[in-house]
Amino acid sequence: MAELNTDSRPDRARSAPNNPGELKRILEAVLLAAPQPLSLAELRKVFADEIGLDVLRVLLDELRLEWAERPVELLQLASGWRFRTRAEFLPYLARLNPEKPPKYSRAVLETLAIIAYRQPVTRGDIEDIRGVTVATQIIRVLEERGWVDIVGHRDTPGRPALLATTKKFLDDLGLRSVTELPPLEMMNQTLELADAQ
Amino acid sequence: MAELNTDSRPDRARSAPNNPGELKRILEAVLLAAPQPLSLAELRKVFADEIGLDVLRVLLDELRLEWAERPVELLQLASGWRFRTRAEFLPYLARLNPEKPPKYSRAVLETLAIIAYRQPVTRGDIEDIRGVTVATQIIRVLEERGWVDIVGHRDTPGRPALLATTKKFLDDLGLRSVTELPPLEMMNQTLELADAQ
Amino acid sequence: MNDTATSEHIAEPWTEGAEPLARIYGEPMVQLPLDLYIPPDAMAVMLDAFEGPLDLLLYLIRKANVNVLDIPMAPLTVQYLTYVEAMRTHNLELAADYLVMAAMLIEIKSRMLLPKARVDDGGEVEDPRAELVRRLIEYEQMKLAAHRLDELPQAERDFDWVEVWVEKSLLQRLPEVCAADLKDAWGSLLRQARLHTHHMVTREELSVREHMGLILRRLRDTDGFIEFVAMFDTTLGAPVLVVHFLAMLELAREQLLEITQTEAFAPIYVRLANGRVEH
Repeated sequence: MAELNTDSRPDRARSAPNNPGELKRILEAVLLAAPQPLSLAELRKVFADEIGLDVLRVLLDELRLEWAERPVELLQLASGWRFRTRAEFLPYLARLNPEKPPKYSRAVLETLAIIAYRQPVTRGDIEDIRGVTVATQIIRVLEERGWVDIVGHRDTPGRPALLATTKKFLDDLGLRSVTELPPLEMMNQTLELADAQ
Repeated sequence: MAELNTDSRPDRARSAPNNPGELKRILEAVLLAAPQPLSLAELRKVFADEIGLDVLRVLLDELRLEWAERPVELLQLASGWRFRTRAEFLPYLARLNPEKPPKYSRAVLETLAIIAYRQPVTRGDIEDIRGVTVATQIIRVLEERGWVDIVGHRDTPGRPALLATTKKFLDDLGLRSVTELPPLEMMNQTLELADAQ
Repeated sequence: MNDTATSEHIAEPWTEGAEPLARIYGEPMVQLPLDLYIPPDAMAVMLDAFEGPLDLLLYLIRKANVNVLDIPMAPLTVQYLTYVEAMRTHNLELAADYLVMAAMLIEIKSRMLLPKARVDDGGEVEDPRAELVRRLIEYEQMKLAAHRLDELPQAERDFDWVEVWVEKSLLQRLPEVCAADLKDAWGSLLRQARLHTHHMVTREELSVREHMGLILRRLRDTDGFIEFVAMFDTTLGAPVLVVHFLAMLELAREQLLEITQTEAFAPIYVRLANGRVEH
């Protein structure tokens, strides 16, 4: 066990190394150990704000490429950068963890899609689109996963809560923004009145 | 809803690949994502017990060597194998979660002040000024920090050690010389003024 | 599936007489498309599969392979009501949502039987089905979107996050001290002990004290005699030399140094008192 000498105190800031290789090693260590995605601002803090955003972006891109052929990949997500295992390794990981991942019902998925694509929406909006009552349980499942939260209230009678998707939702789906959601199917919305009776 | 990930489901058991490179990649993914050390038995489970313990040990040793120069290291612990962030990178990680820095007790600070302003001094001198016994622990804290050392012995009975501050003490406090410590006569006036009020 | 069963289900009040069920692209339609028919026995299973009336309607429309933009209202309504009726006879809990939709379908269908009303301003008449079509399209769009979302790699289901262990105890965080802290500590000492003037340390004394430390450290590291003149670095200038010399005298006075000279004008040597250092 390496004894740390006092020179490695973070407080008495060590300067960021000048060498890009060493900077990347530090980024790698920090990103591999982080329990959540790290934003560019947080990553700059790692270097006591001594490196520029442009340099940081270049280093992160290089790092991503360096890991491109490895079993874990570095991704840029909504709330920052994080390493994750490639999907092909999940079957092996799953053998260690027999707990089944959450598999959502169609009701949950449709509700999630409406919140994601039409946000912010009230429960009433969701019910209008789905044509059925939305069980409280469905919203709660999404809230408990941290994918959906209340972002405000609509200024109508009853002041219904407005729901929107969270950064965690985007992170967990490997997306940087809602604009990266799969595009909606374009459907012909014009009604042909000619044949209408 | 269509079964989207049938290929990556653990149930659809895949055999362990024959190629050692691929086996190592799987081990790497599993160990990087594991939230706790993995025993050899668990690691064999990853391959549906299709590889032998001897093969597994060889692969793990190779993996450890491959990671030897990287910012995280593969360790064999009592409870199994685990990746760990190297100690040298912890200061950078610590910047992300700044905890309140620990503080020295008043006893330590006063002792340090006496050594700094009155050096070289014996423990007896310090006790005279503070009016209390100086615990060995207090001196040791300062010595271990590399801020204080013994520069000689006073030629009196018991030949008590003479303590002085070090170059490291000056460096860590951002001083070029002890003469850059706040002058005391000014402070005495301030104190007198303060006391007079 | 047979004609008898089919005719049972289409023999409903709103298909009475020779009226065609509907006109499909101008063609009169008197029989329900077979594809629209699902045996009632399969009902319980089927209903579980539907997410609500819109989902059921979409299914019926897609199954019949008719254009969602030109829904044959009559057969669709018949079929839908058949389902709702079947739900009742099977004692299934009949969701209000399904009944609301049934009412809406009947209303649309009846409005379509009425002659087209001319709008005063000469604008187009809204198709009674417009709202239903809009809702069906929007719902179908979301249904597809839900499917697409579910296809995206999902944390825990398709991948795990990497979180390498960090042994925090390896990081020894040491307290920070700044010069002001020492001043404060000294200040509190003064307050407590009511130090007298002889304990006061001036700036000049302090630099003498620093040099005392330097001299002791140098002698300690040498572990023997050093020639007196070698103790002085003349490049540092007169003030430093003086302070250094004062420090030397102070150390001698405190008997920390041993200064020796064998005879007049011989070299002077300095060493730690006792000539030995205990590390």
